[in-house]
Amino acid sequence: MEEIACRLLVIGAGPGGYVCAIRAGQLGIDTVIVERGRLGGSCLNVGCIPSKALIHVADEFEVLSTAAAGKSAFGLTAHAPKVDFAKAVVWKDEIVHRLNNGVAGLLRKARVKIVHGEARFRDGKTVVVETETGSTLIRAEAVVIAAGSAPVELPFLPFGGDIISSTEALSLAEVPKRLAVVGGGYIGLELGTAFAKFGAKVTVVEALPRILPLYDEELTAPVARRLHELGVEVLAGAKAEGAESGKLRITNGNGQAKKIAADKILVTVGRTPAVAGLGLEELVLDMDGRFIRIGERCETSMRGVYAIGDVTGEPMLAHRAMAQGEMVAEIVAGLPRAWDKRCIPAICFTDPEIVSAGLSPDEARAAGHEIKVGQFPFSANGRAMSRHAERGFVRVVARADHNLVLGVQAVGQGISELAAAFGLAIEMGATLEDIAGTIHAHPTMGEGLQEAALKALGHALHI
Amino acid sequence: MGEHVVKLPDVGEGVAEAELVEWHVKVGDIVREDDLLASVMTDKATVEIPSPVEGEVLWTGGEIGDTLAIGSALVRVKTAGGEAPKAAPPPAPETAEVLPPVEAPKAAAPAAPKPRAPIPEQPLARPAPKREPVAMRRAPGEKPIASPAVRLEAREAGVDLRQVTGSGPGGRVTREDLEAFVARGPDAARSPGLARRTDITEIKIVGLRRRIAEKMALSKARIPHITIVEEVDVTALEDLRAALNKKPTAERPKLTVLPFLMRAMVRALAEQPGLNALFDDDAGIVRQHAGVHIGIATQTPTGLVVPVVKHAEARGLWECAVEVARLAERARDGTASREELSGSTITITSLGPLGAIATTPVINYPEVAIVGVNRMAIRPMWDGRAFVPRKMMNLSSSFDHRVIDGWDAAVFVQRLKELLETPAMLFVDA
Amino acid sequence: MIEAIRDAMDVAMGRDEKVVVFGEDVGFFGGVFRCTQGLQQKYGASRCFDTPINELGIVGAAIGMAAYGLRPCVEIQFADYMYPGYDQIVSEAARLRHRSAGDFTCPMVIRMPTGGGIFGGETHSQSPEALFTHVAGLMTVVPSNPYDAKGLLISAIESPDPIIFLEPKRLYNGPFDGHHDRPITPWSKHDLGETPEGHYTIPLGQAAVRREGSAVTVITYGSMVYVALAAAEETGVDAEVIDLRTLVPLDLDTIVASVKKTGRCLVLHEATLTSGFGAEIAALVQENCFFNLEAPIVRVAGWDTPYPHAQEWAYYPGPARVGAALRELMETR
Amino acid sequence: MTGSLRFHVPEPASRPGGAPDFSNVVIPEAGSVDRPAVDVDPKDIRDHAFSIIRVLDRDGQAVGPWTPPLGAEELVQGLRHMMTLRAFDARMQMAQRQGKTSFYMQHTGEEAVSCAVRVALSPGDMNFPTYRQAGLLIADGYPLVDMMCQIYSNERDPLKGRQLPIMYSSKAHGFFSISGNLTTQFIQAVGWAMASAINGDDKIAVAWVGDGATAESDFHAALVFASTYKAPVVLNVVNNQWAISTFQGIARGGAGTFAARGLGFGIPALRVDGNDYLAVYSVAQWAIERARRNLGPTLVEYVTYRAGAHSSSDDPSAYRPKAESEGWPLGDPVVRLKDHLIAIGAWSAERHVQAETEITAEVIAAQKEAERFGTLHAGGKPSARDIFEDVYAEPPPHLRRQRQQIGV
Repeated sequence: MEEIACRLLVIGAGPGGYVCAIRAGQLGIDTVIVERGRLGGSCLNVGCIPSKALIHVADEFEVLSTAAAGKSAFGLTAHAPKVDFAKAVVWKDEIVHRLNNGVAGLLRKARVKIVHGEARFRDGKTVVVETETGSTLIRAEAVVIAAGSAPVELPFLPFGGDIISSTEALSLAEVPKRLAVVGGGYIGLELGTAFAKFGAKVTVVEALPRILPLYDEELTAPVARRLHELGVEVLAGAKAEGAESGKLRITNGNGQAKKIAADKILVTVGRTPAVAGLGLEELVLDMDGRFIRIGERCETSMRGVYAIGDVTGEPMLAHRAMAQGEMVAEIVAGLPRAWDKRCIPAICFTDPEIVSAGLSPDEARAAGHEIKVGQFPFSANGRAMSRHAERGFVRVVARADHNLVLGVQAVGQGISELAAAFGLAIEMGATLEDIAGTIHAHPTMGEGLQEAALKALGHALHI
Repeated sequence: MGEHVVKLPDVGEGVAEAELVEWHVKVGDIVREDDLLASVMTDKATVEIPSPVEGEVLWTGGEIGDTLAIGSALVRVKTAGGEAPKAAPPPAPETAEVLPPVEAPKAAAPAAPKPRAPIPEQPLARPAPKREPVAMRRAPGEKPIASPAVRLEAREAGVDLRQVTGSGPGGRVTREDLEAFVARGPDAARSPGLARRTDITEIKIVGLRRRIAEKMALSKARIPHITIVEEVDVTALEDLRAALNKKPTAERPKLTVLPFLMRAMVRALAEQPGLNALFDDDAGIVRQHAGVHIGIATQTPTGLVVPVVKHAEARGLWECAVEVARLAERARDGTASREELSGSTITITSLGPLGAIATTPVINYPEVAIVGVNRMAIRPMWDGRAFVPRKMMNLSSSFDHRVIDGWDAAVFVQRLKELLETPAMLFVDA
Repeated sequence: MIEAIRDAMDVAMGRDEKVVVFGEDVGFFGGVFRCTQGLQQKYGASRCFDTPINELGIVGAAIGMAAYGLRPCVEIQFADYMYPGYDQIVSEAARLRHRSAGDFTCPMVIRMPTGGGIFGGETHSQSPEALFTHVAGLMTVVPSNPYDAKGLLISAIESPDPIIFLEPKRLYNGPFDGHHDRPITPWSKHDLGETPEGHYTIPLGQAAVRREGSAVTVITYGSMVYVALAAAEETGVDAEVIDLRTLVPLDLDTIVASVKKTGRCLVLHEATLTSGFGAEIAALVQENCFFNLEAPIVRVAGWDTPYPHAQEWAYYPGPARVGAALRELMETR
Repeated sequence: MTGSLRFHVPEPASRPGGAPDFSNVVIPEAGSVDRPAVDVDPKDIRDHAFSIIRVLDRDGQAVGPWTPPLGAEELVQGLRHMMTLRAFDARMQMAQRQGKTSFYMQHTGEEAVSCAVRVALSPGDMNFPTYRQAGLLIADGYPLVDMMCQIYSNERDPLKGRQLPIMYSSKAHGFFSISGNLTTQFIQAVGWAMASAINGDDKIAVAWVGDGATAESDFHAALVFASTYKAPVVLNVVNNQWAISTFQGIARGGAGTFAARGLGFGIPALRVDGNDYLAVYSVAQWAIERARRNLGPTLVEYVTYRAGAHSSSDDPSAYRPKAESEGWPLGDPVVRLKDHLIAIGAWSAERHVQAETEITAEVIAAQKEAERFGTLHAGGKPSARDIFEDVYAEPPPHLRRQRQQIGV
């Protein structure tokens, strides 16, 4: 068996893993990274990037269909638009491929050794990797578990054939005529909305009383309305039971058994750590249920073993994994670091988009803060009007005593890019006066943030 | 081609060195695996060393009769095999622990050059001066407000941001706040002038201070205190005291008011034993003590301590004085034994010249009464015809109203007043 | 250290003909570690002789001899083999004076090579001192260098009480600081290496400060003295290293004075952690220096497992593990 | 002191520098000791404890009532077992000298005892060996590679690097785990036999101890229990004359022979020429049958000689004449069996040399294979996690915390 010795071993080359490895390389640490699939993990290959690409194609197609249907508000007409979905998938795959090579290049530049294969722990500092050319033993002084997560499979709706996960949905040969989506979370609705725009008849089955339960009702109402406009049928409080020959069996809100005809059934009920086969049972890791328990330095209960990203639990976001990865690399290099982030922004790429950073009003009150809230509707924003995107608002939550901004949320078309401003404000410890006192370029949707802050201070200018 | 260094193996348990007694090869010889290289002698045995590899002898380490240490090189052999001896696996896990290097963070500075002048770092190994207040455990949920850059520099400087008060809006710690904090160190004096003082120094309530806190809380929680403040004309007492203090001797040292008060209490308690008692409120029993053990509340460098004069009833004036002085001394320098600091049945507390006009003393649980002595002052008193200057001293005494009615308390205070105002009565055995 | 131990017995046997030495292979052969080399040749087979392989017999016979009036100084070949003799040590030797109100006493010394570091596996590496310190009536001595070994052994032989004399075998030939990958340095190159000729004693119950320091007190004995010194050196922590030399009676004053000065305390021994002698030291420090402690007392010891063979260096508390503990202690505020 | 008493310390016949002297070893003629029925009353064979049962005579012929029913082919197989053990010892001693392991113990001159007894036993019988009966494994086909991996404490060491080299353990091959402490296994063997009887089984136990170690109290306890409960156990004392530097007289005391120890307990006691493969097999078979027929224990003393050093850390020239091993009157087990086979025309000097080269090649091949998985100080190692397992059936919390602390 071939043997490699190194200072740092990173298991998994998803966003958390490859960022950690690159940073470690930059700090001169002898690093090895192991990946069984393609570099970039779920996010880059079957998650964030490919889904956003197809969502973009869906938006483009929707503009054409609206025009073709003579419903354009500004006189656009189009003739029988069609979508060659296979070509869209090829375009998407090309982007993914370029990013795979990009990550590979970054790792090489940082002098990180890449090993392709399935890793399994032998003890806290030794891993055996099954590669095509046989098994390799890797001994390390420190190990980072960055194995990421995989879609949750429902026992009565096993993946395969017409029952698909988000992975298969992004590489379908064609747009399914009828699509049933089990799970009204952000993944289910993002894809559901896109396929609806591609012309599929979409039905969403959500067990909880409403869609996108993580966000408060005020934020999700515009999304629900848009789904309705797109002809997406949402069955809340309904439970999927099973599927036979193209029919999804459910029990709806008032307990009746129903059957939904569907060419494809997309199951998006959550994600779970992808640690099967990693041999965690060989170690003595303290767990939090399915997730690996970590401290404020992403250290696990075993000295010299760290865990980052989705394996450590919610929120399962690529940018959280990347921040953890960077921090762990610096800790392994001996720098004094610990997790002290004040906020992790989250984006839901439905139509309209939702951005949330920090505490919502309810969360702030639950945390015992006296708060003041300022809300500014895009219908009063010039730029929104000029983009025919007036639905939605920006909402700022601040402490009542000294106006420290606790949270910023917004819903609106194309406002995901505001996440940067929201995050920066909270992380810098901005107060309402800081935001209000910052000149926001005109005309932009961003002005909504300034106006919301002014509103909270009691002297908004444009409403 | 590779070169294999044959080391002198550990031939016997814990043997440190061995004497070279015979060479079986010389430089240039070709040896096959297991051919004998040399013989060495330890104080236990003569041992032949076979070659673990095949190849040409390049170098032999030492002459016959040399003493070689175990583990040192014995022979270098040019091996025919291609690869050089495999890189030694990383040292056994024991030494493989990830050891964050000790030297100050500057040494492993992140690749990106730091634009700002580096903040002077405190080397990790220097222990904070021992008496520096213990750093506050992070208040639950309350993260310090500071920008990521300031937070990073605080970490690099080994500063706990919660100790730095932010001058920015909402208590945000600015770069200047951090640099000022680092520059002047946590507890150096602020520059002169009336700068706003916002440092919060936290002192852990431990040891003696904690015990005092607990006792006070217990007493206040369980005992409904009734406090009676009474004026006592001590002019006569003072005159008597002055007379007695003319020629102090070892057995008869200078007297303070305290011994007189103790004698007065003994007399008064004889008539009201209920006040010289301990109330076990859990068991619902009042234990009246015949012996009068008077606790003397004494201020010491580490806090309030109550040494006890045992059996005051059996001690004369001077004996009381001597005992009080001895106990006070031991209490102050911390040598009082546990036995000397316990067992009181009633307590006297006095703040001497700081005694104020009146106080509300807290009963020394589980006792039921405490006599507080206030400041002596000359006050104009009406003697029936005119105001005359009299030396007055108030007594503020608290009683446990659960077992002592106001009436009994008042009777006791009046008796003390009476005895102190005519001190002669103290020496009349009624 | 072997010559120092042999020298001690030689001096003792020379001064007092009641002193006798026996045990397995200690006569003609001079002991498997050569500690009794030449004694039989010099003092005859009646005063230095081999015994059948029976530890119970060795200790039991020694008690009989001591009761008669001799001063036996016997050897158990490895501390790991003392268990068959443990009943004689605890029920008899330790209690004879007490139960006979001084009518019978058994002044004797039982020498045992102890500790690991030589790939001896589970039956040649144990450190059983805790099994003796717990027994009223026994004294337990653990020398860490030749100079102390000779002085302490002579004191032990001249003592009226039964004494367990544990010799860290890894130190027989030279100081060992846990860096097993470095060549061994013999005692000849160490200042405590050579021992003066003739008779001298080191009083039992007196610790020695091997390194003055102000940041943390490291309380240890035997082989771990050199690991502690190395860890202090490598981490830059200004540690005060105390070599107990005698475990019972314990020099508590030196310990308390040091911990009161430094405010931080690390207890270190090779034996397994749970119920090790370190637990007793930690309890005493807590009782006597509670208000001076800036951080919890830290113990570093062998894992609670049988002593492994191949994983010797993952088990043997080395400078890396001790260094990490020192650093943790310094960072606790 | 003026008293009349003097202290007696026995001395071996000769010391370094003196000539070897085995005059005290009385050797009767081969075949001269009668073979009693297996169910004989121990009282009737008391003098067997002071004699020596021998089959191979001076000319290599098998004579007398103890001649075992072994065919030439079985004897050749026995010879090969002994030669394999001897080659194995030579390679492993050298490996220790090359720093590939910390420690080794050879069987030079005693190979017949363990090899012959093994073939007399049946599968399922349980041996409780000391550290000098590896023949029990080799003669039972235990893989040499596994033995070597244990000696090297490497990655494939069945005992995960925990035990000293040569302290094997193999329940499947009836080889109880060897302990570093002497004679502890002797009473344990009796316990195992008692259990077999309690369970109404047909398997027996075989206890092993060296001459010196019979002084341990465990030996006495074993004889008491075996005698009292008539346990189905064979109690073997391998008298190889030396316990490190102490000659067997120190442990034997005044009893004349170790076999005589059995008489006091009413246990039939036989004494056999340990270097005579046939005699050893025959006596073992007798004792095994007696145990298997519920007739109770037998004490057997194998008179042999430790030709080599006690271990790799010992040099006998410090306590006995260098030439003493050549002077041992009962010769070398391998040579005597070879001569016998040649005498009966079943073997030849050439085939012996051929067998030696084959066997040496086989052992070296096994050594190369074992070394692929590392040696003590180089290559594959067992993981440090193995320290923490098998301390208890399930690791208790404090051990879990300590393994977390070391991080492996």
